Amino acid sequence: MESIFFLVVAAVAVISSILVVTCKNPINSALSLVMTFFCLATFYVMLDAPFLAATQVIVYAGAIMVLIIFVIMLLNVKAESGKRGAHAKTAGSVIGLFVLFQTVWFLMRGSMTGARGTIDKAQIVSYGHVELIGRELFTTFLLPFEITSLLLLAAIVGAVILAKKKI
Amino acid sequence: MSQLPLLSILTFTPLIGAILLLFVNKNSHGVLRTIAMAVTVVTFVLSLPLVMGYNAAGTDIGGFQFMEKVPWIAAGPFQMNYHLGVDGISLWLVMLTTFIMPIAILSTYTAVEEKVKEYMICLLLLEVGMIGTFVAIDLFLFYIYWEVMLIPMYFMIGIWGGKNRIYAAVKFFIYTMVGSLLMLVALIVLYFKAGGGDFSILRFWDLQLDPATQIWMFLAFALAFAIKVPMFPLHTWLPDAHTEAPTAGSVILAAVMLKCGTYGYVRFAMPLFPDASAQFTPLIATLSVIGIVYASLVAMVQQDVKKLVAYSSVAHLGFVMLGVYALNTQGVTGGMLQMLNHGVSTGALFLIVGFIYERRHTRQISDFGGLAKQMPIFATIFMIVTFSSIGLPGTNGFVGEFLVLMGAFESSLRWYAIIATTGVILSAVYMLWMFQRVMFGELNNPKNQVLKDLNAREIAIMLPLIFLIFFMGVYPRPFIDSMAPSIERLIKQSKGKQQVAALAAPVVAAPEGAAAPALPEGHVAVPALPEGHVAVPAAAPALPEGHVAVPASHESK
Amino acid sequence: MFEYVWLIPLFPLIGVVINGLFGKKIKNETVIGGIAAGAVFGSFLVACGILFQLLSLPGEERHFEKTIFTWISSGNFKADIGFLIDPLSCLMLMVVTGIGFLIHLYSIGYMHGEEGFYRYFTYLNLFTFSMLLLVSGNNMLLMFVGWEGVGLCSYLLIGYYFHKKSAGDAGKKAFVMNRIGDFGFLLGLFTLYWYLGGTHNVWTINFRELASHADLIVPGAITTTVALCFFLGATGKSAQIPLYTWLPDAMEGPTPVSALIHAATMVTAGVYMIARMNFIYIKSPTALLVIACVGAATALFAATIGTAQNDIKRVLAYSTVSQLGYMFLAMGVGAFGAGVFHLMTHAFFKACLFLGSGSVIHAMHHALHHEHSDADPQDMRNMGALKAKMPVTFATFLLATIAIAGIPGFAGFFSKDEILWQAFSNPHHGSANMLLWGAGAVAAGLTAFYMFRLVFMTFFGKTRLSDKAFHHLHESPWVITVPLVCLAFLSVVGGWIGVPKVLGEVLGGMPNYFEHYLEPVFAYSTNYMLHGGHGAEHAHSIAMEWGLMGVSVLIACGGIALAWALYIVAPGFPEKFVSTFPVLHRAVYNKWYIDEIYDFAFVNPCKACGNFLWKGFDVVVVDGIVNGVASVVRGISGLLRHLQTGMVHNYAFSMALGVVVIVGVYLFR
Amino acid sequence: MLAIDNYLILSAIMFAIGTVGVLTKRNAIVIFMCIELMLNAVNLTFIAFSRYLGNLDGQVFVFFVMTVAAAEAAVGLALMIALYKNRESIDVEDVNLMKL
Repeated sequence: MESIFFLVVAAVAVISSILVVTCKNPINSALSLVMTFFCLATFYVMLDAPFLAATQVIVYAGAIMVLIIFVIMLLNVKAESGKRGAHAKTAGSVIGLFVLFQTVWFLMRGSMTGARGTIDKAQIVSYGHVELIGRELFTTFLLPFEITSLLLLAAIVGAVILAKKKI
Repeated sequence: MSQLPLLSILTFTPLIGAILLLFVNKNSHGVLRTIAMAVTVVTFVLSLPLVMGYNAAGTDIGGFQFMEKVPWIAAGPFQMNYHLGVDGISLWLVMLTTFIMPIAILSTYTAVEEKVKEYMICLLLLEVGMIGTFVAIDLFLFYIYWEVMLIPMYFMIGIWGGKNRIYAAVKFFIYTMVGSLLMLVALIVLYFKAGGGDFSILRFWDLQLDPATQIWMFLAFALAFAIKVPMFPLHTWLPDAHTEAPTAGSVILAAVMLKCGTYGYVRFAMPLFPDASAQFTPLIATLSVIGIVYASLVAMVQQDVKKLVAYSSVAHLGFVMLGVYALNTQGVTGGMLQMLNHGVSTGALFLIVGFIYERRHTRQISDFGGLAKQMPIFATIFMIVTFSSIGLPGTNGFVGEFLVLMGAFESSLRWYAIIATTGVILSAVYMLWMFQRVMFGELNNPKNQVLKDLNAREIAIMLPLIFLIFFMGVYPRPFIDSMAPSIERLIKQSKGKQQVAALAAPVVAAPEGAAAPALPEGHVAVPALPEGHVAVPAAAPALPEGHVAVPASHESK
Repeated sequence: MFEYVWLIPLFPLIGVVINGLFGKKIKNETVIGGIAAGAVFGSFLVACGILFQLLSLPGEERHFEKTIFTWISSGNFKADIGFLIDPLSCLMLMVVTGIGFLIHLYSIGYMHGEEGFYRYFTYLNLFTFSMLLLVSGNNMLLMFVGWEGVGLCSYLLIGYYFHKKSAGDAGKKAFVMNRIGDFGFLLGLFTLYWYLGGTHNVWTINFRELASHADLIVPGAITTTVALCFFLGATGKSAQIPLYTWLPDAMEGPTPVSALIHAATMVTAGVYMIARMNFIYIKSPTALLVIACVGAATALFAATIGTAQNDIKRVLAYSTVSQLGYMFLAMGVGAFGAGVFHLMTHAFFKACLFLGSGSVIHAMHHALHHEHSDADPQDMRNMGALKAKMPVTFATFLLATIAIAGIPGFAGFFSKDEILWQAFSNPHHGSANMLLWGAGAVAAGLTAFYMFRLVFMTFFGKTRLSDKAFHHLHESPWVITVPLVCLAFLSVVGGWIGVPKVLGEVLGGMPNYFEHYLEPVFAYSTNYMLHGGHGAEHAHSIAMEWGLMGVSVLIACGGIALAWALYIVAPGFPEKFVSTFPVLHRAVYNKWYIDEIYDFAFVNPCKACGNFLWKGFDVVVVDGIVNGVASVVRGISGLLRHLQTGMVHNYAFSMALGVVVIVGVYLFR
Repeated sequence: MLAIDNYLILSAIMFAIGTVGVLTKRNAIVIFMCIELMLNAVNLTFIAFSRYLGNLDGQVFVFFVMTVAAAEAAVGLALMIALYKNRESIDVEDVNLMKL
């Protein structure tokens, strides 16, 4: 049951990803991307990360994509008049395939290592995902977390400066 | 150590000023200039306690005073300390820097109208680099400041320069960079030879290096400094850099930055590698003398005033190098004085060229003539500075030049001194010829007939320099006396170690201790030295071989 | 009084400061001139006081040193700012301040109305200051300071009319020639210092200390080198062959300057220096011979040129060169006292002559100005018959001319005759003595000839001016004539303090005061010569001395007679002579083409060399190598540059490709 | 629970698709979206690993990636607006000031 569901959602995710790349109109690309994000949120739920799934929907689909669509509308970007040269397209695809091939090859060969933790489904259910993530963020990762705020601040300043009338 | 970290304050005051300037609107030129001026004046005032507090008779470690030492970088085996100090040699160079800076900044008030903010920041950063270079005891720190100095100057030439500025700036940068990279390599080698620890020059001075290593490392250091000085075949960046640089840039370049090269010889190349230095003495003396005569001859036929002054710099620094390499009290003292003199006189000359350039926007000698009639004050000042550059007695130029020649004559470099003395004639020829063509003659160019004489600001710029020209010429004692102990130490280091190595290879145990008590009677000991050369009338040609022999018999460790 | 010796140079220095800084504001010529002249007069008074005190002391105690402060001290080298008083320096102080004061006074009248009046007096005071430093400094370096200082002032004053190119050129030439001399001076100083210090551990440049160690200076190559190096300095300053060419050109300066600097004081600095260092020269016969030869040659050579010049000041300039040659001849034959004596008498009559010529030029200038004529007021061919219009000038000029010609009784006679006698009888040069005497005697004849030629062309005959201009000629004001009279008086009587022994005996045992006065200074040399000098003194009879005196007087009279014959009796003859020997005349008139030869041999090669080094070596070789390296790098990077297309997506491609390749290598290695 | 390989391969496919997009598209906004796609593919990997290792570090990392993406979106889009203002286009081929 779960695997069938996975396969369906995965198929939707892949198809919508392909659409992002193939659509001529950027609006269509954007909408496809939203679709992809939703699919990914679904996977996150399946992986017992409901908080991240929610964040995914809110931040990505809700904020970033809206911003992108807003810009597309604002700039009134037309559909691409033409693709890049044919060989560029081919070369890009070939490189993409190589990347895929290599990654898969890598996965085939590899085995999973890494610091194993104690978090399992039961714990997530008992404590709640939000609390677990929150505890991590505000204890172990407190400093990076605070630094992210600086990053965002810098981004805000940068965006404001860049978008000013006169550069 | 409990006292105020005066040197750090001195080094970073201009930096604070530069940061302050960042927050000033770039269009309010007046405020920018005032702040920059105030900062440099404050720096100068802060540097005065150095002179007052410097105790020439002090017996501090290595002769350095106002020492500051703070651990800075400790990366594995590498330990860099933030280690500052001044001795009699660097003291006056620091003073020269802090003295020249307000003058340079005052000279830009009307000369620079574009990008004033950036210009002032460049100037202040330059001051940080220059002061740092002179006060650093830690070689790593020295290297950093050495490079820091380079960048603002590069921008000053490249942005505010003349027509051909990019070429000049790149030439300046590449020339200097080539040298300093070699120095960096040698520095690292030196560090490993010393077997870890910190980069303090005090420690490196005591090293006993084997002759082969010394030669290579001396060459690397000497090349870096020779480019900066600049010595004869490596001088071609200087005329270009000077002609293209804005006035303040030229002034600082001539007055202070060139001194970094000679300072490098005195502080590093000679005491660190005495054997190699002795071995290369004939070469360096030859290059210096060629530089003097060559630059004088070339200066004679220049059509551009600024280029002429630039070539005269090459000649003057030839004197400095000759004096320093004479390696006796008079020679080194003369060399050091000549460094200061050159800073004052040539700085003043560049300012003067700047004045007429601002008025006429040309530097061709042929465009002028008869200015003395139109600009009497200017003529007087120009004349005083010209004669100071020629080295007329009573002005500063004479004392240095005289001591250099006397020192060289008394040392093994006698024949070089004789040739160098012709520089006395040649300098009169080119300077006076230029002066005559610019200031004398008919005032027949209509553009020159409306020139205005110097205004109050310009006179204010020149007055301190004129004062120094006479003061150092009539009463150079304060300078000489405060330098003397450091110079004796330098001579002892550069000569003593080599003698110890040659004469008493087994008794390496206490070279410092053995030599130190002899110092008070140094005056008695010194006369013994020329005698050795007196015995050989044709001393100069014979000498190189004599010195070659020294490293061969030397056993390290 | 000795304690106040520092006041002597100080007064003129104060004058420099006041006039230099505020002269432009003062504007009032009387005040400016008054300050300047007053300063020198103050120095003169102090010098007089010192002289009297000096004379009141017994001979061997006539010296005093006053050190103000240590100027340079480095290692074993030490130079003070200090003053030395001894008969020699005191004499020089008197000459410099005395004549200097008269010339300052004269200048007030002469320079009246000139633009830059204050500038002139600033320079003149500065000159006096430097000259006083030169003659009173107690060590070689201080002497060198004055030495260069007077060179500087000479440069400034020659170039006073700086808008004239010729004036600027002349000033530069003077300074550079002097610098060549200074080169010698410095080398001499170094060698001496190193020689005494290195071999005997006597590290000093103080004159008295050197003199007290004079025994350490032994005859030999190094002593000769020292002596010749210093002499090179003297040839530059005192305009001797080969460096004399600047002096005639120096006449571009105002006439009082020519009188003070280029006749009376500065140019004699070389003589003073050799006299001061006589204990070195006496040790080197070679150097003495060189000096004597150069002196005699200069005396003769310059005299020949003097005969053909038409510019009144140029004639006097060559005459100065020639007379300086005499002084060096004296030095070269070891007659230091005689040389200094001639220095003094020459200062009197030559200053008088120059000032007189200045008076003439002044008058001519005004006369020609009235007529708006462009004629040269200095050209003797425009003058003639001035004696009626300018009686005082004429009388003083004539007296000075008689003095320089060597007519017995006048100042020049005593000093010149002493030199000629010493040249003949000195024990140094053996058979060369005859030659030296001969050159001196011929030069004396020539001197008499050209000086009287000058007088006859200027003051006698018919005027060559237009009537209107001639009408406007008038005698100069008192500030000009008073110094003339003073100097003429000195030219007449100045010689009597140094009457030669043979003459003195005839005149009832009149002693040679001058020689006696200078005795302490040259005592060492005199003793050295007496005891183990170069061979015993030849015995010369008194009759010989009388005979030679008579010959030289006859030669002088012959010169005067020739001038009279050629320029008064048969005024057409010189032209005829010129047209008969055009080549000779042209050569003499053009100063034997020495300037052109120097240009060809030294100046132009130097310039060409400089040009070659700059454009050939600097630009082509050094920069060629540097730029060559740069072009190679640029060439290579130009090739590599094609990889950088500047298109963003190409970079993205490269990046992705790079990742694929790196990962591929990692995976499939 | 599904084998982790499923997620990983899915993520690899999406990543490759994103790469192709970045390399072949001309519209800067679309390229930008493709980059977002690649980031998300990586995020999926992170979460999958995190889950299977029983360690929350990966999820925290995803959190940071999202922050970076947000910041990037803000600045990137501002850049595009600036670019558009200057060039009237957001085609990357028109950004050729550095072209040879």
